[in-house]
Amino acid sequence: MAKTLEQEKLTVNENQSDILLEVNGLKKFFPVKAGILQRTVGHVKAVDDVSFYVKKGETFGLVGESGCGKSTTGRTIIRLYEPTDGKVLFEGKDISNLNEKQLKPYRRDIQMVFQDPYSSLNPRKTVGTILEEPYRVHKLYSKAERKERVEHLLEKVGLNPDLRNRYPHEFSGGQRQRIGIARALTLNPKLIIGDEPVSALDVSIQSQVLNIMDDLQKDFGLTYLFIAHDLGVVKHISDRIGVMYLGKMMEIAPKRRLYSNPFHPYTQALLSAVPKSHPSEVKKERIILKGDVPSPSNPPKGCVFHTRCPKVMDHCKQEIPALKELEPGHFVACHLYE
Amino acid sequence: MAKPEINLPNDINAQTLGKRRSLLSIIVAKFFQNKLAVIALVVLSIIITSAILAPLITPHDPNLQNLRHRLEPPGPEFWLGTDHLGRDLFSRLLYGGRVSLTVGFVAMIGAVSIGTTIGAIAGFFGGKVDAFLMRLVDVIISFPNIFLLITLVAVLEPSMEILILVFALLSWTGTSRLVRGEFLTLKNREFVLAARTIGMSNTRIIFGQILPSAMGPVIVAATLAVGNFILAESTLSFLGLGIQPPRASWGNMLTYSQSVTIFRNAVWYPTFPGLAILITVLCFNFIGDGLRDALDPRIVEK
Amino acid sequence: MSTLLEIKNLKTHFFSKDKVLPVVDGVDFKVKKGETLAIVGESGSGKSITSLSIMGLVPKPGGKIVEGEILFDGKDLVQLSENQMYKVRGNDIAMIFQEPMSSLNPVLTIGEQITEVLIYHKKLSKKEARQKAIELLKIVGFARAEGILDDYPHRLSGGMRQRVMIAMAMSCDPKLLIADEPTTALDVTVQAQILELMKDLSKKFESSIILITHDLGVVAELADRVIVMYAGQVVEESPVVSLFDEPLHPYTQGLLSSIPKLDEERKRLTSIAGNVPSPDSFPKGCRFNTRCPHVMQVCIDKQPDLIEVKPGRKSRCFLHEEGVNSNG
Amino acid sequence: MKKLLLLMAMVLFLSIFAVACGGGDDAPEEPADESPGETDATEEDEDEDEEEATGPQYGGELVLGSMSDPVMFNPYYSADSASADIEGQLFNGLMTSNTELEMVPDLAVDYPEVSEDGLVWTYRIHEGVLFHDGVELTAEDVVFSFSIPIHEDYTGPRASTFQYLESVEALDDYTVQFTLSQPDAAWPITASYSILPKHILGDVPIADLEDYNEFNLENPIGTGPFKFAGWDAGVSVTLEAHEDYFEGRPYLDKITWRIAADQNALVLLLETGDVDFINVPSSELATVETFDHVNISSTLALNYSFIGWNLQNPLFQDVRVRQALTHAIDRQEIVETILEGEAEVAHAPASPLSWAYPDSVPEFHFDPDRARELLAEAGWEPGSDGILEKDGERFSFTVLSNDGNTTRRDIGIIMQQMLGDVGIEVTPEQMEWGAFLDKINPPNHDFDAIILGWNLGLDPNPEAIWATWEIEQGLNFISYSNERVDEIAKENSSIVDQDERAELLAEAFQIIAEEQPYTFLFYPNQHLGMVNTLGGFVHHPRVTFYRVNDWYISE
Amino acid sequence: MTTYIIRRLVMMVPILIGISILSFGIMYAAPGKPTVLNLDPSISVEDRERQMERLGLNDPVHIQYLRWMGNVLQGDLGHSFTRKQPVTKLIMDRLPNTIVLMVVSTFLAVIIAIPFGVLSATRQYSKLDYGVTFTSFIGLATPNFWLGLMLIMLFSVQLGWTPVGGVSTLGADFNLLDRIHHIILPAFVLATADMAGLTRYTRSSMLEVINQDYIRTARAKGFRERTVVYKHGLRNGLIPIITIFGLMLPTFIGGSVVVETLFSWPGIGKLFIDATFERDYPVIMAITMFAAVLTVLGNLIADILYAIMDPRIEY
Repeated sequence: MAKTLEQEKLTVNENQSDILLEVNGLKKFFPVKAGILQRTVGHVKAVDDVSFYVKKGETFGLVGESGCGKSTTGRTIIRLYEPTDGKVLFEGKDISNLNEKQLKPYRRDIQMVFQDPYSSLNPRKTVGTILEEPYRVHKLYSKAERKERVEHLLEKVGLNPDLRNRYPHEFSGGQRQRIGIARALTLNPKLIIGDEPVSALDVSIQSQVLNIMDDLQKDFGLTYLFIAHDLGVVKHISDRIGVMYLGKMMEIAPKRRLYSNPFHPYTQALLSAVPKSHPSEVKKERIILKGDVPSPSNPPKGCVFHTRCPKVMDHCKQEIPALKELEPGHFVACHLYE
Repeated sequence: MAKPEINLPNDINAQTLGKRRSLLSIIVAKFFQNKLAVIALVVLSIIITSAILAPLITPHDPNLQNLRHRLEPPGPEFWLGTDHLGRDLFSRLLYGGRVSLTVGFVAMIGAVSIGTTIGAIAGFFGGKVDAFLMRLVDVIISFPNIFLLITLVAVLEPSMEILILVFALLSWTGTSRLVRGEFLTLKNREFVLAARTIGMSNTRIIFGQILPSAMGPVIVAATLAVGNFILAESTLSFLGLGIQPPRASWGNMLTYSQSVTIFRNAVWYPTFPGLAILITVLCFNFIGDGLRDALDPRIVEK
Repeated sequence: MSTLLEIKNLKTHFFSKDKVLPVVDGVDFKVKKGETLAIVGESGSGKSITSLSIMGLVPKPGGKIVEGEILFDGKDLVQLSENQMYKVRGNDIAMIFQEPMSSLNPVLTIGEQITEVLIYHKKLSKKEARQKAIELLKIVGFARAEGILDDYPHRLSGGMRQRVMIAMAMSCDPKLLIADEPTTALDVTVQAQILELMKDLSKKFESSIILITHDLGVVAELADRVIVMYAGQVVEESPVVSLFDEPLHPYTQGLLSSIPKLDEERKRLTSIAGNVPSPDSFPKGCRFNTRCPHVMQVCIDKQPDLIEVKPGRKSRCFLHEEGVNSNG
Repeated sequence: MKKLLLLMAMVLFLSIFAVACGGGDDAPEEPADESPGETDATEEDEDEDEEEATGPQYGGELVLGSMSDPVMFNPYYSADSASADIEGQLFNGLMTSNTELEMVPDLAVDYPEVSEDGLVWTYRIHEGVLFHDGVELTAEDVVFSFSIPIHEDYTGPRASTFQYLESVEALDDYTVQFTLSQPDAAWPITASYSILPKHILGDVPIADLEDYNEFNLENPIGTGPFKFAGWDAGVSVTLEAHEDYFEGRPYLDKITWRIAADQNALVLLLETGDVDFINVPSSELATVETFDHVNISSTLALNYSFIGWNLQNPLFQDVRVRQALTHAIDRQEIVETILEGEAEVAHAPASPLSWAYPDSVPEFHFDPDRARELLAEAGWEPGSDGILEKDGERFSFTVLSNDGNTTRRDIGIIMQQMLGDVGIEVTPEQMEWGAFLDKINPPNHDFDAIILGWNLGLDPNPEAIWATWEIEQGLNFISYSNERVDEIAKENSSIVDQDERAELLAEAFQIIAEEQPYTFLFYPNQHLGMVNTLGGFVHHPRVTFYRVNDWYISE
Repeated sequence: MTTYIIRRLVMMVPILIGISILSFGIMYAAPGKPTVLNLDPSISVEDRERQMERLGLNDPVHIQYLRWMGNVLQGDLGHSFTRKQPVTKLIMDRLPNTIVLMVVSTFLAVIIAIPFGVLSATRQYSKLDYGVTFTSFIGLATPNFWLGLMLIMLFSVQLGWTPVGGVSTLGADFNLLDRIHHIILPAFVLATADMAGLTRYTRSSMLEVINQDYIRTARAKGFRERTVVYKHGLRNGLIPIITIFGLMLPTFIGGSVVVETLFSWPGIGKLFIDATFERDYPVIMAITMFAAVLTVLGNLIADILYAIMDPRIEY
């Protein structure tokens, strides 16, 4: 019998010092308001009982298609959304129910890089002001020191420090994303949550940013929770990867295991759907899923994937499969493996 | 530590940033592309300046009656003629402009301040606060405005201050909806989320992050509102509820000239205050239109 | 195979008060009957405007074809009157767009939107058009096609809408289908469905396809030949396999190597330095010179031509002119 | 401009003399607004058309301009002039007033017989007077009509007009006798109230009469020269000739009041020929004079305008100050400019048209020097800013008028300048009519000075305005009080002999004129504009639509 | 949809109650009492006092309010103080005129504004566009009483083309042409501001729509520009206009106060103004509430139309 994540957690607890972030049974439901009346008629189960952990210094990739809840998970962890249920343990401390004031010290430790390089920087402020803001909020450093730090950070992300006084609109997308990364770094965080940080960028720019993130991780000893839909990108940057579907965690595995030997039918389909990187490989047989992702406001009963699963069984439609550890570090939520 | 693949940052920046253009300069440049708006701005500046400088410019005391020179046509002595009490129309027009513009501007500031505050609170906090405030807005909007104006002004006795107060109290709903809408969009913009992730306080987020970005449409609406208040004052004057004599306002000047006999025998009397209102409101509309284009956030993001 | 479309020295520029943006600046290529030609490029490369130029739908005001020919079946589309273009668009040349969510009219039913093309171009009766629409919907994979007809677009998911778009585009058996980033907005699993569908259709309808995309994976899946665009110009033209095997132009090389791939693992991505230049600041000389790792003085001084380096393969780079092997 | 219309007629002049006002056919006031006018006060003349030659002829219709809808057609309940105008055509009273403002028989065959003690009045009425429905009017109808306002269930506003009427009885079919509880000089006027048909209203309980719309709104029946034909709310009221009118069929077939929203509209309607007859404000006189098809008839209106000084305010308690204020205001200038000369400067609280108008009263003509002198005598000296001061208090006050009345508005403004010349600071202020009344009326008395006008009734009793006991509740809102005036006010109404009474009244008017609690401004002219084909018109100073049965259209 | 409408109607109740309390309060706070105004001053204090008592005006305000409310709930709007008639009759006599005026001016506004707005948008930056823009701005900037009087002077007096005022020729039988003749000028004056506003809205809404992807799709289908604009664009462009339109409804009532006065149009706007100055409480309340109901209903109708026009909205 495979261990569930709960059990895994116990084993993890033994060397707790390795764990930076632990998410346990996290739920985030959004009320569905109907029409102009704004009455709650149901809930979008954006994140429904998701558990995973991120070890210090590693990059944990969270992949899934749109609407799978990966971004919501990230935002709930950083408390942009109030979790509906579940725990978020940061360095062993549950931060999921702290109020804004209690949370403030943790704000320095967890930072986020956003997807859209155009909307993630306040268009009315200069880059310098944007980057100094975290210091002002936390009342850190003198004016001169702040300036110096900002210049240093700009250099770190490959930008000319002289551009401090420029406005975001004067920069290209890639440059803005670097500024976004610099802002995340201002407070010397331990964990950076990247919410699709490169998906809005041109391919040639995307690789620059990925490389910078790589470098910074080494330089600053950062831990990344990297959220993306591009399996290639996730594979490149992550150490371990979690696959989400309709608010549920389907599979968690170290990167190589996941890509070479995916257990979950969804993961298999997902990997197979990725366009091949060379025309010669195109001929290979691929798994084509039927239909679209169901609406998270009305997810299927049982295994949420059963409506599209090529290997669906009767009890998939009734029972929700638990996330179990099939091999060390490789968790799957699928009735096939019971 | 820059890696060779990244290339030297200095080179990149030198090449792609080009000449420095601040936001303001872009907005100004964009605004100046709209010829009508620029003309309107110039005309309005002249009007406002002459209203401010009225005591220096006007050749006569605006309230001095000269009963021997009633309804005189425009001429060297009275540039725009005189009214039915022999007062110099040009002087009254300038002084009336002070009153009308003051009503317009102060009422606008009042309405916009109330509207912005309420809209910001409703939009940012959402939930019950939002629901309550929006119901309030519903009530005020559903209240037939002109009726409320008539009743209120009748109750409170029409003075400039009361008029301003009533205008401000009744006209903030549009701004509040606008601001609320902007806040609803902006509060989920990533730069606001980013501000939250660094632990910034709500007040600071509202005033430091969201509000400046939401001001564009508000400024446009405010510009148009000034014109509308000037018009509203004239309509109330027509109904006998505007600025009271002997203080001149464009509205009451226009109203006092609404007589068949004056239209026939002294057509300059209704014409000048009418034109003053028309041109001023027109200017505000054109400027508002120009600002709408200039402040469109898309120009920055493209 | 005969040529269906030939574009010669196409220049589509955008005019604003104080500047001219050469968004498409001297593009040449051919599309043969039945083939799928991919146009690859990053944002600002002019690939979308090229396709809109073919359709005669250059955004107005501001955009204008200033030079060049677009020979379609022997006619120069640039010279056609607006009235003549009406008969070409949607009939001989159809187009599908990137955003399936916004490309369908939200207030008209799916049925209305498909049948109106048939009624307009093929002069079918309402009933016939409806019948044909059902057939088309079945072809693009709707099992209950009749039901879909009376639905409004908002009730469909992105993938379904893109199928509708395809059905609409194919309804008049166009000789040429232009697909502008047809899968970019879709999820991977849905993208796979659509790619599969397009492959089937291109066989079934024997249409030529111009596939516009920034995703080399999609290119690999669908294309026969590839054109790589950069800063308003074609920098490389090649059959698909040889492009992936041996990219000629430094830009193509950079592009291919900067993509993280599933099937190989590299510690570090190769990347192209700098930014994609915007049309108001295209560099002088070779437009790639600001980012090219092999930049030479000549590249800054003058523009290279698109020359045929090998049979069927063209590249716009001085390296080839001087016989330097790009793989060096 | 606008508001004129809005406020309905009464806005314009408070009508006065409680007792005096209710004559059946005389509307309490005209919609004459600011319209002052100056013709020779004496000729309340027939401004008949020159083309008298054609002579009266039957037929034709006339459209009369009006600015407001009537309220109802029952004079015992209505209180507005639009209703009164129409009621005047629908009903007759026993008596009526003539252009000399004398009471003359109407339905009564002759003047009444009055008992020695003045308490019993006996009227004989015409035989064969028919209501519009063909039923003959008898003494019973008179009894019925006069029983209404003295009935305990009466809900209308006229009870006090009839306060001295004790009983009314029919001596026979054509003779009716009234018994008063005390002599009442105003009785002849009260006796002119309309006679309503008992055969229609007799069964309606008096308590329900006010809301008995079948009669009051839908089908009023009277004996008047015209009968009700239709009322299109807000648009028009139409009357048709009463074929069997006891004085003979009126010449006109039909008269229609067309309701227009404002003065401008009326003038324009007159110009375009849509309306044949309007009240012309003096401000529009110049325009109407240019209309070729229109004749204008002008006469002194039975009213005067004044500035009232609030005697509760210490500023105005010194008679010298009040006289000085009058001296400082150039009333002749006001009359000649804003009234276009269409008025006569006033000096006393009575109209030159009235029999009670005194031969002479003290007059205070424009004389700023005299004003300064008087003010200095009263202890007011120029302060540092040129404004008079006394005991550290500046002579500064607000003069209030009702908005919508442009003449009063302009008088306020002019007054500011004129009084400014003698060192008095005046702030003119206008208020909406309702608020204005609330402010000046008891118990508030909250004003410094007001500009207002009185529409005079037929009876010149000064009691309602000048008697001390009217301060608390009545129309004496300036709080004037003089013992002798009080005595006269009490006495005069029981003196039936007109000459004797006139003498007494003159004394009161002289006292008031001397004390200047008001600065009497002017007696305005009123102007009526009518198509020049209208014949038979006689200009009555109080009744716009006077003897319409004599009007005719000549070709 | 039905349940949605019912729910919305239910939601109107608290709003309307709020408005009624507010307006009742304001009305009573106004200086001046009805009887002082509606009665001739010659009427004695006792007579006046008796009237006050009879009308219940001596009771505390809240009692009066509750009494009023109670009567309204029984369908009785009361009697006018000054006009001695049931308020319902007063309003019903004039309402048709106001409604006709509103409908016609709305119609005018729509048939003029929408085509010009669309033309202006489709030919952005053309001479026509500038002309329409300029004209509509002038329409927005003109005080309408001024415009009204000038038009009367020009068309009615100088040219004699239109009557000076009124609903129809006096005494004439119903005649459609005559009605049109009378209504054209007031309806135009009432419509100007909204016409101008609507033109601007239509223009910007159409501009927005014309840049939408589905318009490009329609063009790519080979449709003529006219088909593209009118079939694919206009319906989408009109959707936001409908909301504006709902909001415009009450402004028409407001504007009618001025226009009805100018043109001697016997409608409820004029009645309201008169009632306000006369402190005719029952009439003021009835018309205020009527206007409030109309406003709220206008919004509801706009929302319903919105839902009909836009299939994306579901209830």
